[in-house]
Amino acid sequence: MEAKPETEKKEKNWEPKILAFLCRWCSYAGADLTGSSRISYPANVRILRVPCSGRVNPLFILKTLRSGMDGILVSGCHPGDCHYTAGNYNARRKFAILSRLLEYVGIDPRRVQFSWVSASERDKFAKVVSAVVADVKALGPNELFQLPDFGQMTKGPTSPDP
Amino acid sequence: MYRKITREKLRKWLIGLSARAEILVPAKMNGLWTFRLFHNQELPQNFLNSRIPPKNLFFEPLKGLLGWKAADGSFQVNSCPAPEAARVIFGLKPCDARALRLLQPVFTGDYPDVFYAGNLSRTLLLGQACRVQCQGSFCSEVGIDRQDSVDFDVFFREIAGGYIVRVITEKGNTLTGEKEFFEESSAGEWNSAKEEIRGKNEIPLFNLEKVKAGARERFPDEDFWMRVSAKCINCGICTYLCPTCHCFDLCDLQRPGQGVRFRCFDSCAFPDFTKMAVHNPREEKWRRYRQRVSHKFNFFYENFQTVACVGCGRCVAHCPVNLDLREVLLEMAR
Amino acid sequence: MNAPEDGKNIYQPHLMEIVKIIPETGDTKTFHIQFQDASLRESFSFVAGQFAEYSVFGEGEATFCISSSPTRMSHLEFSVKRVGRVTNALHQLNEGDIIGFRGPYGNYFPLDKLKGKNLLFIGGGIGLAPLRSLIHNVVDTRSDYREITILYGARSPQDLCFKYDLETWERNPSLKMVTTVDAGDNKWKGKVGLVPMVLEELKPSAGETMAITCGPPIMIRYTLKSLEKLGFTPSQVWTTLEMKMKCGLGKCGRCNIGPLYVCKDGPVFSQEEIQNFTSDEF
Amino acid sequence: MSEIIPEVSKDGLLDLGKKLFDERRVDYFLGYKKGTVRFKTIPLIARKGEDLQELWVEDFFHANLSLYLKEIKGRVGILAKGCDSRSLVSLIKEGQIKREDLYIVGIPCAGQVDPGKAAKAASCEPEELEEIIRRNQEFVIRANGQEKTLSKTQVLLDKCLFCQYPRPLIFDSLLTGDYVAPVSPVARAQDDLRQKPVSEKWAFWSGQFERCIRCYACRNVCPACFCPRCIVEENMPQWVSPLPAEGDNFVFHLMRLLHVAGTCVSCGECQRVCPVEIPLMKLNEKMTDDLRELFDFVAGVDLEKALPFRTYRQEDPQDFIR
Repeated sequence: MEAKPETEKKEKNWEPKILAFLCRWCSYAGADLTGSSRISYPANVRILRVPCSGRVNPLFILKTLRSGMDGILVSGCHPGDCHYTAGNYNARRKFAILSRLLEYVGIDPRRVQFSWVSASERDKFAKVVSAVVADVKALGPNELFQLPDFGQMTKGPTSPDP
Repeated sequence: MYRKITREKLRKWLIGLSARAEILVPAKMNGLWTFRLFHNQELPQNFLNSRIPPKNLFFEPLKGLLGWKAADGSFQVNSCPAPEAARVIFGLKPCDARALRLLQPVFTGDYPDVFYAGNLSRTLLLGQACRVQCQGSFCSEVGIDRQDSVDFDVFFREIAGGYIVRVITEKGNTLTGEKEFFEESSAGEWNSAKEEIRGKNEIPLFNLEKVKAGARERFPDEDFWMRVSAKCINCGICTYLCPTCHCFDLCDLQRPGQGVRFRCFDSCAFPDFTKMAVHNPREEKWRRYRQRVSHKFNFFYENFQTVACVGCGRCVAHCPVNLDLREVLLEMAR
Repeated sequence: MNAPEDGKNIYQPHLMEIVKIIPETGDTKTFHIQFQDASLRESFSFVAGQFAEYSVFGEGEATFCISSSPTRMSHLEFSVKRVGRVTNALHQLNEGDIIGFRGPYGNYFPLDKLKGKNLLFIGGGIGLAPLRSLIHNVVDTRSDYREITILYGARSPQDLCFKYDLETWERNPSLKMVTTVDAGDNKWKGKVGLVPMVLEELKPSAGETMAITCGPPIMIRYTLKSLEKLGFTPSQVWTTLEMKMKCGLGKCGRCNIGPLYVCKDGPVFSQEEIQNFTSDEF
Repeated sequence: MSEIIPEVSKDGLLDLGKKLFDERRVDYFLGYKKGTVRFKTIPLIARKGEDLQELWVEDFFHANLSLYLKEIKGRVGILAKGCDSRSLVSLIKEGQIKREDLYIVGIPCAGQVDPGKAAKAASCEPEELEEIIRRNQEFVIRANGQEKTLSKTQVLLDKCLFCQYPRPLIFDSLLTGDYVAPVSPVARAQDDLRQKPVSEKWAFWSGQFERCIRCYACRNVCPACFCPRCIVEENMPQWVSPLPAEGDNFVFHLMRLLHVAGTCVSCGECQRVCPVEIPLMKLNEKMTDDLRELFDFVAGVDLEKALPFRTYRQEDPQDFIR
């Protein structure tokens, strides 16, 4: 999971791609405010608006990793502030298990991060994004599931032999 | 033509060949027997057969067929190259080699598949005789001689200190003609080196002719198929471990600007295998199980005049619920 | 026919450009496509009834018949109802987009057996597509055949496909064209009734007639019964079958009906052959 | 149930089963019959009293029969080991089956044999094992014409070594016998992998996932995997492609695991049936431990307690959230 030094050398100007799942009531509005307040934060995040952090199925996160995104941020309302009363409480349980499992199978927890950002926390949003980007940058690109090399696209019991 | 070679010389011969070709030999990996790259090691003596059939080295479980690239308004499709690099596989068992031959007309008949054909033509098949009957196997019942075979280039039978060798093809003859490794032998010596198989079925389990007839007769018998398939859990173990199962799926993988079309295994045990927009002709479990058995013992025989089962016993030994194909065949033969 | 070339990757599609898209019904479109490679435009040939594998790169391949006629080779046509992953992706495409094409595959309508006979086409819904290829073909070689009757039905007037063809055929004095819908609307002036019922009203004579039918399974089932009532023998009735396919080449192993592979031994079968199938799984 | 037969003998089991059919208390009876392969038994799906003639409860009844409750609807009589009964509890909690549709016959289990482990301990190939005979507190292994005596810990499945529920948690009848754990329960050995750095964990699991052939036996054999249509087969959108590529295998296994969180009772069937021997139970155990630690939840032991993802507490841990 750690970046291979060769790759970093190969692509000096590499910038991580981060997908952010933002709850529309808090974190998305927070991101909006960050922007309209002209607070700058790294441009590495692609924002996906979700109705609630409770909508983020762990499958979304797995699939995003599989598609080659370098990092993921899931952000929702602070506990107690959920527009749907308890969406974030439910989400928190799922994320707790998911993040421990990902760590156990060898996905660095810094790649998949979670935060609570309210609609007014413009500074916190910028800070969280900067921190996630810095973490993922330090980890290097997600090379887990790239397309196999063209021409050697065969998987038999012999192919990868140490 | 018959030759002989000592155990140590065989290893040296393979080491010599490895300069010209990729050599695969039986080796244990994560506790499973499989065919791995040869690292000049001693050849194993207790190898029965690989868990995953060597079919996977010819008809790969994941094979890129073609790829595409879109750039600057142009769109290009490129075929994956047919495999060419020379390869030697040592230690194949007669059942698995027969399976490779069975698949030949499917893949290289009309509309020849360059990938399968290429894998066959680039590979030198070195077989090894069995000494033990594998768990769940019924190879002799489907007409396979565990001590002799012509489905290889060269067939090895273990004798004290080494091997006696039956040379079958011209390619095999050229390669085993090197005097420093092989010495000449005779048919007499070959015949006298025949061994008894340990743990073999003393009485054949069934008569293949009766099974074939039974497969046709039993086909409409829905109750029979429902009964025998009741405990099946619809997993793909029997098909994915089968050396003759060859159903596949085509699947695209897309990344920004480029993509690859892969071939991967598919299984008639899966409900979605034949699912179409409005209906699924094999929705029920018994129909799918019937398809698997009938394909092997009825349809394949009708199309290619041979049954598509080599009796390796993998599906019997590894079925999660012990759905024993031998019992089904036995009942069909009745 | 285009025989496979030696050493070629049989799974590699030719690239074709979508030159025109015609919306047929709410969920069906017809695509006109043309080979990118000019030499293929010249050399490609097929026979009515054959099918091909069409790719949307990144989404996958799907099987459709070629619905245009071999007598009109300026481009190829195929029609798609939106139901699954690939058909949805096809419906998203625009004119000028590139798709993949492998084919032609499978057998075809037995033109030699149809020559000199009366022809009765019975189609339902999108099932007209394969028949259309043959209808255009026999219209273009009209003198080879005797009377030609086309019976076509759909659920409602909105579900009628190929309305432009239906109009041309209606105007063609050498064809007898009957269009029916299961349920009309206030604008519909044509026939109302299920295809098998209308067929029985039409009373086509069975002698010297070949019936060719394609449509939804339920329509086929009752149509076959009606044909039998009208005195058609199984060898006079032809149909084209649909099964799930992936390779189209008799290898991937899912389109079999007993020992027959619909992709290689079909998709066109006579009623006589279907009766002899060892399996009812279609 | 109007009448409860508290204890049945092995011979009485057949009569009990027949009686259940005769009195139309059950439509099916799930038991075991003698296997045709060494160290295996066949699940027996009886549809009438006569089918029960083949009933066989001797040894090697690994299979967790509750898996068939996904498919068999109606009133079912079922044999259950102590551990299997947790699956039944789980499925009742999930609303998949109704307690009143089941007639559960608890069976005593002295631990199930792991042939792979036994072979390793006897330093031979699993294929070479000829016999595994239970003898008092030990096992006698015959392989290649030689006999070896091994201890229970060397032969039994790991899950049996820390068996906590030798006696079924719910049942209608119990087969006579001892409902005690095969060995005095030991704490499960700590999984070394958990202490390793994250890169080593990836090295380990990528090697495991790479091997997966995507036969889906782990999913199909799992009593807790009961979705009528699995997300793996969904292709609009396609969450997991059918390619046995490392990335898709990774998504498949983690997704499968998360789907059974709270229902998985660590019966170990997924790992037992895996044809390429992926140690799937490592994952399940990790998740089970996390659920216990974070949410104080143990699957399949309590009919009342809410499932972990259907409830929450305000004070649930959130130290991982920024």
